[in-house]
Amino acid sequence: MSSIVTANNGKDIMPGANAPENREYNMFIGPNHPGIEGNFALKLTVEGDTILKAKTEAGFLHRGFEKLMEERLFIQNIAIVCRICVPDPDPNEENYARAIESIAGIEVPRRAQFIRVLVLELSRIASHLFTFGGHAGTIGLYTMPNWSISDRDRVLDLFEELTGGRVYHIFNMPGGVRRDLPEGFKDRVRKVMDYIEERLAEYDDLFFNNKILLNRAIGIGVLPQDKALEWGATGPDLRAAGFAHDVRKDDPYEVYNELDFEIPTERDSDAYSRLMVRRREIVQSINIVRQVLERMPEGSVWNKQPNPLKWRVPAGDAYVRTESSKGEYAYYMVSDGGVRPYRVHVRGASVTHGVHILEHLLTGARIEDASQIMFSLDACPPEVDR
Amino acid sequence: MSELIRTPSAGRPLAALGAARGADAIMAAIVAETGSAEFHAKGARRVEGQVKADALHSFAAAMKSRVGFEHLSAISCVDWIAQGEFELVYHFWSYRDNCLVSAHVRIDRATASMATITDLWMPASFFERDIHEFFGVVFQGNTDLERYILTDWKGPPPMRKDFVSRDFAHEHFQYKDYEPTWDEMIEGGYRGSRDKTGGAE
Amino acid sequence: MAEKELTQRSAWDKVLANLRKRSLWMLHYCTGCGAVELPPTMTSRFDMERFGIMPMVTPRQADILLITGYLSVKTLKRVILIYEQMVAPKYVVGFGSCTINGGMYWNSYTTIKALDRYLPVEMYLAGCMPRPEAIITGFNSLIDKIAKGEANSWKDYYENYEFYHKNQEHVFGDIETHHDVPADGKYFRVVEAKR
Amino acid sequence: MNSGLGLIVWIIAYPFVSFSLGVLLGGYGRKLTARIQRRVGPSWIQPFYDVVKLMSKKTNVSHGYMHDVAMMMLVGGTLLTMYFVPVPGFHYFSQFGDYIVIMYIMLVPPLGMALGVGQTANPNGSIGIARALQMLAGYEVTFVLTFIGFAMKAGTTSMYDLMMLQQSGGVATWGIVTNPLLGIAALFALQGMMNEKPFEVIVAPHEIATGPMTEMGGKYLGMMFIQHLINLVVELTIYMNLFLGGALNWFEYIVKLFTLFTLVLVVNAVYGRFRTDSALRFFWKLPLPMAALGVIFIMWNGK
Repeated sequence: MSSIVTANNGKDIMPGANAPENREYNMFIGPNHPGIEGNFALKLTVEGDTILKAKTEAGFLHRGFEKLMEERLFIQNIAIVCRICVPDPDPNEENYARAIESIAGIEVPRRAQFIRVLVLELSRIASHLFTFGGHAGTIGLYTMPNWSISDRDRVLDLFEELTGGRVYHIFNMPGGVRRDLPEGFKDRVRKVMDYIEERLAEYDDLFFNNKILLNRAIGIGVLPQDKALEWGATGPDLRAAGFAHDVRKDDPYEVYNELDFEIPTERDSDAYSRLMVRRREIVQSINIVRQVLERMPEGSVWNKQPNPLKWRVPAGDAYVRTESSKGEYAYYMVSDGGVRPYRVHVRGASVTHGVHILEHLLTGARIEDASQIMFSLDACPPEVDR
Repeated sequence: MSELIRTPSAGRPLAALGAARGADAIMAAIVAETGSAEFHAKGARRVEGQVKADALHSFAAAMKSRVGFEHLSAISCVDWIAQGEFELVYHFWSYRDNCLVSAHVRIDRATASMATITDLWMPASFFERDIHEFFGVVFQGNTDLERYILTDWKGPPPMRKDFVSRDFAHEHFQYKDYEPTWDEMIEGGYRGSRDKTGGAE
Repeated sequence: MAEKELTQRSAWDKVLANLRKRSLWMLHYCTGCGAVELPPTMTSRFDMERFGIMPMVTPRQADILLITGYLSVKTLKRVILIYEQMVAPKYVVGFGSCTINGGMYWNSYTTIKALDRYLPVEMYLAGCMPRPEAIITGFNSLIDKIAKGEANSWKDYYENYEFYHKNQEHVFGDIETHHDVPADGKYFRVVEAKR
Repeated sequence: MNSGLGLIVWIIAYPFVSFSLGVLLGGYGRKLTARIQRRVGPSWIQPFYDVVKLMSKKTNVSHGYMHDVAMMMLVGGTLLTMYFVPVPGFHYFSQFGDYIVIMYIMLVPPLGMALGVGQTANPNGSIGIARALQMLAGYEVTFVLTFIGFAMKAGTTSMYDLMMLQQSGGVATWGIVTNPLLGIAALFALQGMMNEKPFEVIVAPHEIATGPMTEMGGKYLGMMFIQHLINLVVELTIYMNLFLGGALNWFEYIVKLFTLFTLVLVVNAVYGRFRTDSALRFFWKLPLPMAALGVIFIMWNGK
């Protein structure tokens, strides 16, 4: 860029107009940003259309869950843990229940384990469908959210029948699950799975093969594999970089090691790869759900636990990990033998890619791509804020 | 059904990392590389042990480069107020062994100072900032410890055990005219005003 | 006062209210987890646009400020700024139990417990979280209120600004907003009307 | 009808007629988009409710003199354009100004918008305006080129004469049939002119919060809505008069108007938005060479 110069003696009419500090300006995206899964702000330093520096700002959704859990009984916390990640609540319940089971040595009936896997996978499908809608929204394709989010409602209807709640299920209890499957539920699940499988083909036509998406998402927000490992990416974002790590395979919990499924990976690690990993995961999840329905044994679904108001968990600690739809989701729980947890640390799946990786990927990107990069990482701000 | 534009590609084969080791082999490797002998297996895929506070940085560096634990899963902090200590727990995950090593570090609660490991793992900077914000532990060498979540916070670090959330809420927020009392009836009860040793400042 | 105002409505006001109720734009500012039930409400299955309700992105364009759930102190500050930027008549809808009495965060150190102490609330939707059907029913009752000319809570903010401002200062210590609220009240002839 | 009392009635009634048409078009657009998205959609005259609502708001926010004047430039410029575009039964002003005049006047609303939004000092608005002016370089060049080609062939720049020429021989003399290259290139340009997807990056609610409209509320936004609705009619009519043979009666006019708008909307519903640079690249790669080729073709044949 040449500086602004007059004919008069070659003097600047606007001295310093082209100094870096005057060419840059600050731009804020958020916190009222349409389409993110929660409030989250980006402070961008921009020159022209290019982002020079990005800083995330979180905390708009902070409720102090870790503190609240310390002030409540073990049984009460079951109702609040699911609120930590809104679009994909079940890994929280799973983690919380499994942490207690691991400390106290509680057995879980096999049927309950299968039902947990069923719920987790349905939740993953619902969460990914939600993400597709959001990602399509960032490129302005508003037909896709209308389709995928109302298809997600079919999964939510299943949840409502099984657990009584559409979004929050409060279903996993230490020692099993709260209710057995209702009459004829398996058939209805199969029907919904068939429906979603059919719809995926329509999504391909509308969205995944859409010329505009290919134009905008390929080559955007590239996170090379070595950087992904160094910066601590997990879950689909790591698999999109071609690194096949999945907690369900590598640190198996419940009955995942008995089930037959693949870990989809991609090579290019751009926004499109991350989207496609999620699209393929839906196919795998449908496959897992079908296997679970087929192999589910009969039996009880809950090993009865003592009086919940006086329920003590022996002293000890446990670190449990779950593969959520966003990545590695972990709880570190410490009990001192009382009626309340002594400490629960929630390691949200988005704490790495929602904060530092996002900041790195946004640097040098264009404003138009900022929200798409953010969405392709599928960061969930409530997990960061807790 | 239309074909997808891009076909799936094979990921990095896990075999390239080398054969997975069992818990015993890992503990042997830790002893050989770091000299910390106080590690024991705790269930499948879990190893835990104690590390001295001043040895943590070199321990972590050895874990990352030589023992092969390349993923820092989390850093947790526990406030043991009765003993006057903070316990920092570093969770390392190995993609090669599929095993988690938890290193427990005890530091003094009054000084609350610890060496940073952000130079080894970038994700540590989020966890350290978080612990600084919620426990008040200062990580020496971490340049980015400014407020992140509690930007306008004026009280003491909220996750310390002597901070009682309910008392703070009563002081700062306006409630409706009614309030639940069930929690005074159960065992342990409401730990707030009755046992107000530290309380909200 | 409300009754007197109702009887004084002219025919023009009534026609206007009946047209206005057909178009309500909601600020797409999602403060809490209730926001997750909004996409289903907006999209094909429940289709909010049937009633002329649309999400809008900036406060200047919006009529409804939907507080979808708990409000942390950090968010409350933004919400107050947003509310004052909105163009009257404007309606605050408290969504979910957390806005009514703190809900399950009743002892949390960062969330406020009663929204109507800080902003004039037109209507509450109870539940944790309200289902899309409940949201649509709630909006329909708001539409009825507007048609009847009863949705006047926004005037309350100008009339009782001292009360709201005092409570806001209690949380933040000191709060500075970009709008001179008493002057706006005079401009709208809300403050005189009370006298 | 183009003299005396009839003329005065037309001049007074025309803004209302095109506003009503705009409301119907806008409502139809939202309903059609909703149907594609498998929704019920809003009322057929939803834009009317929106405008009434916006105009009845108590607006106390003004960002200054230019902010207010900009609204007049917006609506005034669009109304002026409207008078010069012939519709069935009214082409009085066409004799005073041809398409070149229309082209000039059509630049007034974007200019007014740029000045007004500039005064709101909102970076989102400024970015939106910057994008709008960049996009202008994409579609405006293409559209003008197609017009030049068309006018060269017909030997006139008057929109009314061009329309009558096309009306002379039925469908076979329509611009899009005689000059398909120009017609199709102009169709792309029309999509950009109307800010419909894939050329909708100007308002992009996801990153710049509806760009130019960010700081507009109440009556300001109401004015923008009125301008938008009238502009819908004006832009579609211009394309219609140039390439679809215009219309001599209102039935034909409305059928063509809605058909053309349907085409625009269907494309709008199934595509996302291009980035500014991709949009320009697209315009300069496909429609612009297409238009240039069409012009060369006409020059070749004409002489």
